[in-house]
Amino acid sequence: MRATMQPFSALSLLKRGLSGQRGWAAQWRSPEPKAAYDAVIVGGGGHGLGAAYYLASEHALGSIAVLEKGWIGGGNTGRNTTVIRSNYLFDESAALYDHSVKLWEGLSQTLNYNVMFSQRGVLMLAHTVHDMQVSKRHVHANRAAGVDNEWLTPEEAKAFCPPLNIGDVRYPVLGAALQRRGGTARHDAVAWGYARAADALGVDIIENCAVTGIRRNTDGSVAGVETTRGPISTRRVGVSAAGHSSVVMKMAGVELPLESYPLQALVSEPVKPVFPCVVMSNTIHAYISQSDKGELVIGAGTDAYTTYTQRGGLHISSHALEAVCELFPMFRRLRMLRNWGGIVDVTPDRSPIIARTPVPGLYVNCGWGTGGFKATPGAAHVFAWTIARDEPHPINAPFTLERFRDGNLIDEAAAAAVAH
Amino acid sequence: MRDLTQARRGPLLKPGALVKTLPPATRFILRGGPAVRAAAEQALALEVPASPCRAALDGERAALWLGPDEWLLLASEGSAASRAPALSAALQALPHSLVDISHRQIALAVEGPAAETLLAAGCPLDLDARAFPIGMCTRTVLGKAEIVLWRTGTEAFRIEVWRSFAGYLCAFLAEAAHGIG
Amino acid sequence: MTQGFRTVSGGRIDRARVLRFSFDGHAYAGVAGDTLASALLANGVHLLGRSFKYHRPRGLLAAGSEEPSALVAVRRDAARYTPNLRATQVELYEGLEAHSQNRWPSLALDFGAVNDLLSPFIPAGFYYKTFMWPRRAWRWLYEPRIRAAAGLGRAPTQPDPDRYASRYAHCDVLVVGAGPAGLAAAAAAVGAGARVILCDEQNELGGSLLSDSSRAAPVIDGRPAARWLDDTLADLAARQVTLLPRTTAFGYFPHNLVALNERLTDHLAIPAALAPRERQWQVRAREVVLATGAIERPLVFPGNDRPGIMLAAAARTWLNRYGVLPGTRAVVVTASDAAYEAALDLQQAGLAIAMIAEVRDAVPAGLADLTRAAGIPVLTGATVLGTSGRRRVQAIRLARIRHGAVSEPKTLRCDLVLMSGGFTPSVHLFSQSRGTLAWDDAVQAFLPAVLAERARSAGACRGVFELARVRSDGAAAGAAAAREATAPGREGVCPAGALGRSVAAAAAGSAEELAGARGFAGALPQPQRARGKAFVDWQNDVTTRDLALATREGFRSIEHIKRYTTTGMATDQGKTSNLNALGVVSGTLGKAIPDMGLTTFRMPYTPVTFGSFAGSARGDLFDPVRTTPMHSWAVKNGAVFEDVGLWKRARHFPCPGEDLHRAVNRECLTVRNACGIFDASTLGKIEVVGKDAVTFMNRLYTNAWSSLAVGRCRYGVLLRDDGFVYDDGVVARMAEDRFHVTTTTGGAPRVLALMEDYLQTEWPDLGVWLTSTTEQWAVIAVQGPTARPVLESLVDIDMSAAAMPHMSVAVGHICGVPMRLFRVSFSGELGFEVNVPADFGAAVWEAISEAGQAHGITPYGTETMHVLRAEKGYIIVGQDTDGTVTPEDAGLGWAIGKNKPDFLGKRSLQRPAMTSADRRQLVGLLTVDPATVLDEGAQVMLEPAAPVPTRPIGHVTSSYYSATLGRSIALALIGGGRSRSGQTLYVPMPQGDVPVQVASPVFYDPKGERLNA
Amino acid sequence: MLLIQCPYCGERPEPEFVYGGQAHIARPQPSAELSDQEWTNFLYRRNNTRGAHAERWRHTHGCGRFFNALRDTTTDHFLATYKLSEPPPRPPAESAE
Repeated sequence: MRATMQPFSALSLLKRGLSGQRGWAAQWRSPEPKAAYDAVIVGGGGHGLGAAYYLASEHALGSIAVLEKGWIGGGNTGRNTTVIRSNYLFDESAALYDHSVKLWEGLSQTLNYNVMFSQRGVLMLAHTVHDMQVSKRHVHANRAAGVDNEWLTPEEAKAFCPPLNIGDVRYPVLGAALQRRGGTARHDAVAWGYARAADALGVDIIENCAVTGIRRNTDGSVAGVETTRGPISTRRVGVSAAGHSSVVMKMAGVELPLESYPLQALVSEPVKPVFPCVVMSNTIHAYISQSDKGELVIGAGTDAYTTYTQRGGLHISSHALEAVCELFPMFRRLRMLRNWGGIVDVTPDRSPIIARTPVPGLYVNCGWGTGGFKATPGAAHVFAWTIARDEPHPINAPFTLERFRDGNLIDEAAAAAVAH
Repeated sequence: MRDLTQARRGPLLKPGALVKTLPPATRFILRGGPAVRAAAEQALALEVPASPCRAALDGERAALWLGPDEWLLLASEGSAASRAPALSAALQALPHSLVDISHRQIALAVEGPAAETLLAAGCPLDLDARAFPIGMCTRTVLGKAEIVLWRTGTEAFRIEVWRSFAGYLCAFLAEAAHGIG
Repeated sequence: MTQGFRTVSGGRIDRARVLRFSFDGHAYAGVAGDTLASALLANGVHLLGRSFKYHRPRGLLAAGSEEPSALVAVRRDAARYTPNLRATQVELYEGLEAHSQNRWPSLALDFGAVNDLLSPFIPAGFYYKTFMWPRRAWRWLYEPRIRAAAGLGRAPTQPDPDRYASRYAHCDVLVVGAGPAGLAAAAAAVGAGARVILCDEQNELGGSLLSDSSRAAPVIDGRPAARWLDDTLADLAARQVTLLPRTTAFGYFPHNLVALNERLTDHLAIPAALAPRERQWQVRAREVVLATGAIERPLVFPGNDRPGIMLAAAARTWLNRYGVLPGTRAVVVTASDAAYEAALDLQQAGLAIAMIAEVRDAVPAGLADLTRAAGIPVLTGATVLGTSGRRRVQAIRLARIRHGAVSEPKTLRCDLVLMSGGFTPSVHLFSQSRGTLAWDDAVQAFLPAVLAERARSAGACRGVFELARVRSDGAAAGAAAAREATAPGREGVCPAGALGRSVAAAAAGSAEELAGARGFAGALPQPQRARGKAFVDWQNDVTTRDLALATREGFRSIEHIKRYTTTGMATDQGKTSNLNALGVVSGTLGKAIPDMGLTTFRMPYTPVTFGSFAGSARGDLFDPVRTTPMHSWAVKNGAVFEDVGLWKRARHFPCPGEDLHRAVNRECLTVRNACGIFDASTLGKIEVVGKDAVTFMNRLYTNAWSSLAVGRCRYGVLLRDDGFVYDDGVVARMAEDRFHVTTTTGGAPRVLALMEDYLQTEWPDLGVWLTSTTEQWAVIAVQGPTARPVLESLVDIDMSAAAMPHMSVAVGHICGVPMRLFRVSFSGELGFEVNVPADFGAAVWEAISEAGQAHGITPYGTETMHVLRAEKGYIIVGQDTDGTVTPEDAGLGWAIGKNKPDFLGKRSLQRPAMTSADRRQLVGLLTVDPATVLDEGAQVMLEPAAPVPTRPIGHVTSSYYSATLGRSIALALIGGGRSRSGQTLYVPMPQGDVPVQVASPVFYDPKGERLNA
Repeated sequence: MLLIQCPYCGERPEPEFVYGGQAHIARPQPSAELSDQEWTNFLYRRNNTRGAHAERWRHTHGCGRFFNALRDTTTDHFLATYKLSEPPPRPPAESAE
């Protein structure tokens, strides 16, 4: 099956090194769109490419195309802080994200592409009595769900992350929840790795191809898509368009409970290794890790208003840096190298939608808010299942559109954020 | 029974350069429509501004426009300056709200040639006299606190701030004073 | 050490003021006006750093903020260690201590340079292709090694003691860049009566004028340029223009907000003790003039990265501005006219110019005359085949090349190579403003095309290069900006409409001007089998081969190529490399540069200190610390505080030797048996006033309010429209048209905001107004069987049970101070809450404490408050509820006004999932072992020793040891909990499964006899 | 940090405001008569418009008033702001060149 894919290994690098690295072929083709496919994925981010890969590798669906309006991995896949963890509160969420972590753990080997998944540990800080109650609830719930998570005293947290300032701060660190299996990965590699592996299985990855309409049969079911590169017939369309999901789904008349907000991140200039893990503080909004290249990678919050500009306010980045400098006062002299924004699609309960829609043949994977990257393999995997079988995988069965009507919310945000 | 009527204690503050705390005052928030404004004006014998973001000052009393149906009425404490009973009586028949918030907030004065610059460390408004003239007042933000800012002179501002934020505000301005050179 | 390469005169330095400094422990001397870079060059030091990946020796490519290679660390003391600074931007001061980076053991001998030999095997993106087997080795072997090899400088290890200031500023016209265009713009704008701010990243204002030679000094307004500059700056200062040197405009945000970073003390030997190190400006300008100039492009040829190979303009700057000879014998490689000026300047200063290698096929006529007169040989149609020299360039191999065929190769000895590939307009800020760029064929560059903000570009940053035209372009931009900013009727910064305008075309330049600046993008032509690395991105070590590999591997988008090769992603953000990378890729793919697109320019223009964003927000200024009127008393009496939102609340009042639990046990027992005093001031309070107040309350809260009599209180529950519990609190009816509403501490602002939302947007017809009185009232809770005698002696109202039953309110005085007295209880005991105007809080508290001594009073904190309320089964919103709990779930069904037509959340409660019988309901849990205290957040299982994973049926929300009951108690949300009374369930704890029994959530005085005493 | 034209106070910086979500969603009253889907639409369905978006803002740290705005979500430029009592202005034609 992989006959068309050049293997990546130290040996192949060495061999080709002797001939000036000239022997490498394109990692994926650049095909013209065909007139028809068995399934079309809209959105060439990690989620969309992954879904195409799993459709081809596990469901043998025949011909598959991924349509990307720009360049693959150019949306939130390439714009996030790459944190991976599964220590979510509700069983439904923990199952979904842990499914993902398990796939992450073998992803480099599965794809034969080093996605640099680094299980450095994710430390989530508690600064108040209320934080401790919430954190401990997470620890207990995760343990029952089989997700690793442990409670650390402030001193243990400091030992795990030596730069952490636990005492001399506005909100002292009272403890922390640690998920050791959590960590970071190399975001671009995820998109490229899935693209290369999917391409080798015959998936057409079509860049610079924006979907402009969704064609329907008289019975309402999906007949195909209109694109900037011509119409394509298909009976199955999976939409994985992140911040643009509302816009794409509206083409089929499906209104989603989504709002798109700008989310910013930034990196410092590269420095030698100084930060051993991922630290998150939901209370003071600090999210920080260090990349393989040496940059401190810092997540900022979302702006208050919806926008598609991929740009947030200065005060949002400033607030993130205030928090980082408060917890790590030695980093005040480091400098911001780059700041960027993505568009995140947020649902009312801050949990995703991975589901069939009222339009037969139309499926959607959206609403990931700030948490989509970590879920990439797991979400792609169950989304592929849903598209192939026209029914949800047990893991994504709770993540329906209908839950908002029925009140079956999976409200991670409410469960964590209500202070008293 | 003990008499504590003279035992008023404001928050302990350490105002920095250019900042001083002002004495306690009597304060009311008046809410209501144009008729309420007119009636209040008459009862108080004090202009109650109809123009947005404007304050009227008359000796020891002032009325500050805070919103289209909201005014902050100030009077120095202890005197009968607030004329609260007269005001209540005058408004009796009109739909309105009059709430005593004398202790909710405290007042600071920021004065001197560098006053604008000092405030600009944390207030995002244009404080140039052309944009923020004498007599202008508004709720706004200073650092991470909400304030009411009122320009009382060419180089003088009055800040009204909720009492629990006053300590922060003084510390913020003291720190900012290091940076105005 | 002598400054052997210092000229005897000229430049903007003060040779009389010698400054000593060190670099990697070696002592050197420079002079006032030097940068670290110029001072090192004056001492003949060209090796300043090692490259990121291959550890190749690197010197100075540029003289300004675009320098990619010469990154150093500057150490003032242990806590003031700053890595990754550009030597070209580090101003020299007496005693400066600088260190090179990314080398071991030393800059001259760096073992990392072995990577250079391994380079055939570690091309761009090599790490994606290997380090995958064995799987576990990534985390423990490969990754740590990669990380150790990566990174530039070291991070500081100690907290930064320096201050960072911030300032908001407003102006009519902000001019970014104080070169000839910016100066002209500022002068024109202030002349038209505008408020003007002029900033420039350099320590002196003047831009390119600072590097002009005396040989061919331009004359401006009849004066030498230097005189004109001084006069102009004096004039601008006199006209109240805010002049900001050392100030980088690094970010352009929506609605004409430009962020500036001003560096205040890094150039001083001994900064004032309290002076801020940097200041961040947020400038809101009605109009912005971008006069950000242009950056010279290097040429891409094999071996173009050796120390001693630099941009021609940089060499001019070293000589003319700093009085430094950057070498002794130079070869100039150029595709633009500017390098000829540099050659002539250097020759006049005594350098030998071995040759000018002109990439173009012919030398422009005027320049040909000059070079002939100067006796400088010129090779046209030239390319560079390679260079040699280990730590400094020693020779260069030049040739003519036609269709891959090499002719006339010659090797020239030299210790300096100047190169110029033309100038790239600095459109970073324009692009950040979301303005659209367009490729300009005449200038061979991307230039501003369509505006997205009220900005205009002037001078070199929009392709205008010739000095006289630059100045008139600047003046025109400044005048136009001032005119628009101060136009009659212009309101504010962002009047609606009129965006997306195209940029007015600049007056066409002369053919010579354009031809001279156009230059070359991409790699110089090479024979088939070229050897040596031709660098495109100096800092990230990206070569033409890496770019070729990326295209070979199918990366076509320039964004992909950038990410795969990391070109342009170093700390210089590609200032010298981006257009060359585009040129190279364009050549490889056979696609014109404008069709390739451009990668996004992102904030910041140059790296900006984290501290300057954080400003003063640290410690107690990170977030306001809110304290109550009784805070000082609590501090004096040994309270331990907890953070609740912004508030500091007393958690407990330990006696000597007591820990939290002992103190709480004592406090609890005292309240139950005598009396306790508690500071409840942080609870939110809202005065709801108006003729429709009761209607408003009915629509908002679940409860029925019409029946609440004046003088009585009721526990109110507030839902959001989604049906989940949002807040709760006691509501008192003070008058027919006036309610005193209390909220939770954290809920105060959001409840008021929610009320305003519904009032203003849904029910604007209601005659109701809301006023926050949270801070008007100090609230002193006095709880316990002796509460009444404690207070009775102090108040002027009848507190008897008949006059003041449970849940009543009265207005009176305490010690003469006006008071609202509530008879309410959150402890289950007889209780009162004394509300007095805040400034009286402390005195009244002390009076009550004093009066209470005879009745066994004790102060207690939030922890005891929590235990007491849990014993009574009273919930805490946010602890026993979590945003997923309905009133029924929380056992508050009784608080729902069943006959009300509507209230917030009512409709949501009818949704299928909200009425299901197995919803989690609040119950009590009693551990079988009374000494075991469950973890809050612990999960509840139906069976012991449940396998993992098992779905829990609930979780513990509150759990305490109750001294009153002599055992532990817990509240929990359990699926179908109220039908499980008496059932045994299991709670996994670290020590094992703890069996518990489901009980009523009211553990103490279930009939409420004590409450009603 | 946007600049927002408060209909009462004039142009003010974003930190004085609180965003209020999509405008012109009236709470149906009495809510009891609605179907589950209708109620859900009120609670959760949002246009998430790409382009001219009608939205609510409150000048919380100013005059305290809610008002409506029309903002282009592809540029963040405000096309108009208007009081709650005023009808929404028509969004301008597609391009404003």
